[in-house]
Amino acid sequence: MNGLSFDIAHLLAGGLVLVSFMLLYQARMYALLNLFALHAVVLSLSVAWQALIQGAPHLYVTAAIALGFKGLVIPLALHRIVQRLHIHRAIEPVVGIGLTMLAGMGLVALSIGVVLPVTAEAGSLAREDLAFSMAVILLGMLMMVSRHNAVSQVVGFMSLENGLILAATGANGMPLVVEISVAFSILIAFIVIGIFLFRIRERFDTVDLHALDTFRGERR
Amino acid sequence: MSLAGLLWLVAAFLALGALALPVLRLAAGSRLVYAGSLAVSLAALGVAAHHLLFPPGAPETLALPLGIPWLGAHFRLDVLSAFFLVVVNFGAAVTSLYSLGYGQHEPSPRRVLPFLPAFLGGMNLVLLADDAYTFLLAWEFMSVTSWALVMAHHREEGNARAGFVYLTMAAFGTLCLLLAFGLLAGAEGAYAFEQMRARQPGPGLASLVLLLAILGTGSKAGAVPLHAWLPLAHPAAPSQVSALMSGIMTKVALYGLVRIAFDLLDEPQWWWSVAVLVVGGVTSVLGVLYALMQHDLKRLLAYHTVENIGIILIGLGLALAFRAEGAGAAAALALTAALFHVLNHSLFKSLLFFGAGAVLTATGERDMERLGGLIHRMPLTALAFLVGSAAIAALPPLNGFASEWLTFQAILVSPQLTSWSLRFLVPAVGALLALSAALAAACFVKAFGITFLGRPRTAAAAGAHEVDRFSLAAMLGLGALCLLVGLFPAVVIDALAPVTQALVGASLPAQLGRPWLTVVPIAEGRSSYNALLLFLFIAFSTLVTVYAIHRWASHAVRRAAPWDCGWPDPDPATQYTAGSFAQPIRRVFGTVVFAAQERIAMPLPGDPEPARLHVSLRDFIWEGLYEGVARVVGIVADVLNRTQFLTIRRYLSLVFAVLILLLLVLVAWH
Amino acid sequence: MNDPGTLLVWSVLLIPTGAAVLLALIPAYTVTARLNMLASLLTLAAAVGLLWARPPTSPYLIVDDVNVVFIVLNTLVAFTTSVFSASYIAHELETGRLTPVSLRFYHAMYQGLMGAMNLALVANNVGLMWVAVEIATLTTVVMVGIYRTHEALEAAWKYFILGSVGIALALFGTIIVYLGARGVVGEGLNAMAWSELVRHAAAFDPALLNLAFVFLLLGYGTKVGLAPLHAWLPDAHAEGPTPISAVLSGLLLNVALFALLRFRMIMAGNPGTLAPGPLMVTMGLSSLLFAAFMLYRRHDIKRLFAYSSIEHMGIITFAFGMGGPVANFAGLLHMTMHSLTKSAIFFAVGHVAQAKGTQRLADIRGLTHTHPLLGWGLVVGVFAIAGMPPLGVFMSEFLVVSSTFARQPLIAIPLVVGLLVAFAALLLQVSRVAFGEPQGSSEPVHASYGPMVLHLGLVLVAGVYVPAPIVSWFQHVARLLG
Amino acid sequence: MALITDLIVQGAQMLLVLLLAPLLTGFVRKVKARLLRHQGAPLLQPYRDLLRLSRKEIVVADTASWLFRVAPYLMFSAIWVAAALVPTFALNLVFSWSADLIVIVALLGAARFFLALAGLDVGTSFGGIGASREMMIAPLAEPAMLMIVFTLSLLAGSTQLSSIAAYMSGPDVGIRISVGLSLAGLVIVAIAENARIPVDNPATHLELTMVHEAMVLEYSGRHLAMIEAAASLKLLLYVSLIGAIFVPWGMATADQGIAAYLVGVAVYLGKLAVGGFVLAVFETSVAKMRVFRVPQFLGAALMLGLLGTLLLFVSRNL
Repeated sequence: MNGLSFDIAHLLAGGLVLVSFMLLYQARMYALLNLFALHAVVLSLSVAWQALIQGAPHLYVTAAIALGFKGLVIPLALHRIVQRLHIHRAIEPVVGIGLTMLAGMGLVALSIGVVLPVTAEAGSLAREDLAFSMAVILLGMLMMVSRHNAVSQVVGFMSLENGLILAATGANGMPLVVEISVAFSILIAFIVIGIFLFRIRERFDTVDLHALDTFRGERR
Repeated sequence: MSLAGLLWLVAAFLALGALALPVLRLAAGSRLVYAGSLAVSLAALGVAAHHLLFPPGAPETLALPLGIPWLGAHFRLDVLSAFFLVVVNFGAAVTSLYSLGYGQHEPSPRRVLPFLPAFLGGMNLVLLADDAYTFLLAWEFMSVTSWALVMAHHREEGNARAGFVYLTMAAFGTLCLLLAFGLLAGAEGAYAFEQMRARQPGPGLASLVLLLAILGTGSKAGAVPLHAWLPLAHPAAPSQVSALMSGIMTKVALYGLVRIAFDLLDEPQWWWSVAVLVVGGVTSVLGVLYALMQHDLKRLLAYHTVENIGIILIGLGLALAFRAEGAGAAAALALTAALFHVLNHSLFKSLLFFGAGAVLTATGERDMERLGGLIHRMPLTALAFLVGSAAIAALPPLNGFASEWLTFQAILVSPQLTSWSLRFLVPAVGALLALSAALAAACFVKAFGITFLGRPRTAAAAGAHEVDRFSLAAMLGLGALCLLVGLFPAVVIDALAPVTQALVGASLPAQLGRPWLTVVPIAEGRSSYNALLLFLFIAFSTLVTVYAIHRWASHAVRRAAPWDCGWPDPDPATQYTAGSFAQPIRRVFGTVVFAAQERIAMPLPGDPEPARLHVSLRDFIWEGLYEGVARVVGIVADVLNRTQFLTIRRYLSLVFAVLILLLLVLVAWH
Repeated sequence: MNDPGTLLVWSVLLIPTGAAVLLALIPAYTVTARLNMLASLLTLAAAVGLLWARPPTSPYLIVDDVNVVFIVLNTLVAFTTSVFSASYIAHELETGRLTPVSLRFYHAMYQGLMGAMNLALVANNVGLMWVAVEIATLTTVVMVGIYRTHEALEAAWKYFILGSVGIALALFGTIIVYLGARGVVGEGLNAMAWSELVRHAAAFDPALLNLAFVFLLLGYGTKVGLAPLHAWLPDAHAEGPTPISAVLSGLLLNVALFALLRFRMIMAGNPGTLAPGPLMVTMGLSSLLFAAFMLYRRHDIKRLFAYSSIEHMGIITFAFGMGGPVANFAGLLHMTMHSLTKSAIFFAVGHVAQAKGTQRLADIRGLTHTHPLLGWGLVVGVFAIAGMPPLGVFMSEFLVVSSTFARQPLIAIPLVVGLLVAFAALLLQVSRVAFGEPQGSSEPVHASYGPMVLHLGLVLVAGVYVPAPIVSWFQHVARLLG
Repeated sequence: MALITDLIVQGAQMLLVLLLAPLLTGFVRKVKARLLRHQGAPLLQPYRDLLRLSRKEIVVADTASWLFRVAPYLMFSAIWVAAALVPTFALNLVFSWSADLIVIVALLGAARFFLALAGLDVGTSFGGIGASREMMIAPLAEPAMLMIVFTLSLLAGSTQLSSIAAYMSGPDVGIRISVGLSLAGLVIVAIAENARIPVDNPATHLELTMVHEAMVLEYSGRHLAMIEAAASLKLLLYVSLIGAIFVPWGMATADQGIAAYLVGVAVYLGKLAVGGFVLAVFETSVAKMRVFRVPQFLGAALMLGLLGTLLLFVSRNL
């Protein structure tokens, strides 16, 4: 694999991490959704690049899914939810943004530290990709646990899943990648639908998980 | 051969339990089942007795393709298990006989009959097991079936709690034994007792094993402070079951201790005996003190079981000490005393529980404060109960005294011991033993006197009637046996010789050959006891007295109201009650042991209220140990229970935290 | 398709799938209930056939000593549960908690779930296994919510969110495993075929394997319900229909744990890896102790036994974490015994809840008096699950505790404490429920006792005698687990 | 032939103790009376009492059971046998090896057991108070007694009274502190067991101070006679026990001739006289203590016994 293609792949993966950070940083709902669209686009670019350099045409499908489904459909759907459910614009984080960013830094460091001992023969690109995708995943989870608001939690989950796709495509010749990406798209669809017109709205007038959690398992 | 036969009999017990429900549809169903268990236990008794009296050279062994797959179920019949089999199956037989009559009064036979034979089978199986899995399986099976029997009258107040405490303690004991066996078996899992005998753990581990064994078997036998379940569970069960649990099952538990401490463990440490002796002494005295404070007849008897377990433990502890110091003969003496007492206690404790059951059926009362004067209405029951009381109070020439005398002899040879702490400990234990014996006498004066003597305190007591002939046969038979065993202890001692030979490599000199069947444990000049001669002597002098009196003294008898220092009061409430009888002892010992307090609520002058005496006793073991543990568990449960009520986000944070933690571990590991 | 093994394995997969489609189409619920039973029976027959005729290993499917017992177990419990479910839903329809429409859905989902679980068991490709587990999760999510009550939907939602995260983590672990294997086995299918992975495990990059195992442990551990990843489990059990609770506890947890075991074997094959033992032991102990104490404050009978499932998953994980022939054997035995016993308990509980019209423990008293068979069945089941002899769990707990104490006395202490605490809690609850002055209605409930009796009978037999072939398979697997 | 003589000697001892017991009681009373400057009843008064009682008709409470009427015979014969087993004027009596010191203590315990039951039988409060207090004193006395037995058996290597006596009269005993301690303990136990001042007052009929007397309050006529006789037998027993153990000289052995026996009897009478005198003096010089002071009194005996044992260990190993 020549240097240039490696650098580009590296660049794209790094870009994904960067966007994840921006997601973490973002405090306004609509901007968050737009950023997520950007996240998806960057992912699809990186996947497409992988398809190119690996010469694995089926990955283009994954790229297309990422672009179309997560770059367009989902953000739009979420836009409508936000409008429909009159979610107030600001997103209240659990801890301060700054602290969250700091934690994010720590997570990136952790993911690199974990991957470092992996011997190079696993393929340096794979190794870097692993580090980046793990960073994206951890950041996604961080977002899920550091936001009170259901929509932003969903966004967090989706960015997490983008990290998965990144890792999967980064692994040369991994079978079932397309199937997996499809399966995940379905999963996300379920979640979004669940939030949107399925039970949630029908029963609670807000998707803030506080309402969803009024029932905390067993009644005392 | 006889081993296979015994296993078949165990199978017969289990089958009997399984068939009980359909059989109960018949009119005489319960009689049939009890008759069946009587027959089976008699057969087992015969086989075991034959093996004990005419021991073959080597113990019989047998392996079945059951249990742990790569190990199989091992069974073994040696003299030790044979002796305990005799005890168990004799008790089973007598209980079945008693139940032929008593069982007719059972309100819910469907909750008793399926489990009783299974219980008996389980106890037999424990004694035959020769690998850890089979042993514990049978052990716990015994616990479960007896728990079911305790729960037979589940709608009565407090029985569910009794069952809960009982089975929890049983599980605790089983886990302790499980750990002990785990140590004995080692990592590669040599669970067969044969392998355990071969591979001995180091001294440190062996001591751990012994402590665990004491905990495990002690919790089943009712050694203080693990006794708390016993006075709850034994009274809760139907009386014939109480007799089995108190008289028999506790002995099976002690069998476990003997098996581990004398058979599986090879090199005993001298301080093991210290542990056993201390436990035994404390158990015996505390048990009888608790018993003295009771006024529920069956609970009193249950606490006396605790006391007798203590006495047996003292014997076992002495045997351990002598064995550790290589004094074979003395060890044999102590072990003989302990095992002899095992037999005796099974006899008179069954008898006493039968008596309590008879009283219960005749009056519907277990509370001594509401009984009295039963000797007039139930003379035979009273006679049997009197014999049992005299036996358990260790009065010569009955059997209880014979074994306690042997125990005292074992204590008196303790100067042979070289370890100083033991030399100082053993006399103290002896004093405790004497104390508990004397207190037992006091306690049974109370038990018999308040229940059977005096004037009836309630209409129920006044209207009592003698019980059926099966029950009487069982009780009187046991009473006769108490006397016979007391008169001819030499027979039992000689029967125990092979057992001690097998366990401590020595045995008492043969007794049967001596003139007048005198018992001479060590040497003529040292000590000897001849119950038969003593009995004849007393009988002779009594006859002489009676003759003389009736020859020369006046025969005039006048029946009159009691004298009572001139103020006879017809109200039976003026009699001494169980509580007032125990008052002096309560004052002497109770103030320390139970923080006993008496408060008199004296009404104001002119107030027609009667004055009231309030007595408060505290059970420090229960409050400290059991309630303490319960409190801790409750607190932890409350704290953890909060996790049931978190939000999804918090749950996710938990997952996230664990993930980060593991990744950090990974980084740290590199 | 020419050899019988392949035929059988495909039928194990296709019968449920076909049945699912069929059941979705047929409206009449009596018919569908019977059809459900029939399909499950056929699947069971096919699975039993696999005991004798195994298919050749393909990159996608495999039947070996590891999974053959669990396939049979899975289909067996599936069948008995379908029998139980038939009588259960009849009552539910009477009370109107379920509508015929939702019932169609229910049966279809039931078969779909079974198909997915069988696929997860026979999958040789770890990716395929992952997909199967995901499908199984999604189907159960839907079924947990089927009552459409407030609580049910919330339980389903909780399950769904936590499950999805678990799925994601598991997938990441799988990908890493592939990354590790790719260099050795070569790119493509083989690099995800478990049989290949195990063969070449020694050559993998240990660092990657460690990383993978961390994610897999969390991902599948969430499905297994190890504390503190367990949060979804009690509510999902309590709010869904009881047959689903039985299947969840009896099968799905096992399947997830089974997936974890597959990777455990790969780890065991590689000397350089960080021993997964300590991780699993810690997780196991935490689950055991946590669940043991949680048992005390329960008010809902189904949630009670859900927590006991967590406890037992903890014990099993602990056993595999300890490793060694004895402990591993015990773990496998415990998996089998637990799924049989726990499903039997849920059968009993389902009928009890219907008979008494409530799931509140406080409102159920004196069961052995009002409903003797149900009551005693429940008692026996609880004793079985609490490790009382002569029932099967006793043997596995005996082996685990004794072997652990001989090797690591200090680790055995918390184990024993947990067991004792859990035992006391279960005994306390069951002796309140089954004994004492009866409460609640006492009119007989038309129940199908067959499944419960069958399961408990099997457990009873296993406590005394385990068939030789099962023993040899388990011992082989125990060796593979290292 | 030897057996015949042995039996004769044994029988002689039985008769002897039976005949001497009331005399000892009478002697003690006489001495006490004299110490109090009274004239006092004649020495033979106890015999007269017994005869008079046995001639009277007996009044049995209508609530009494058969136990009430059997108990006196049982306790009397038990105590009589016990007394006959203690060496008085001769050692190695034919029946002495059928029971050692522990058995003798147990026999007395048996007698007490039945008497206490009889006290409860009629169902009056006085019987109850007596029985319960008697049963409080016994548990305190018996451990002390056992400790003493322990010390002696450590010394003599036997619990057989004959052997102990032989050892104590032998050369190798010497002066030991333990012996003194156990003597003191035994005396305390004897006082308690015989219901003497300061533990109990045999002469009183003030209900709250009495233990033994309250227990037998319902008895009359020949039953009472037997109980009285048994009481004096018990006193005799303890005195001769102390004599046999701590002043073991002058006792005949089987092989010696009739003369030795006569000497033995004479010496024995002397011992009894001394014992009775000491007891009388002691009783007149102390006051009766409250019932709940008795535990401390007997606890002292227990302590003495334990101390004797431990000191014995030490002195042996020095």
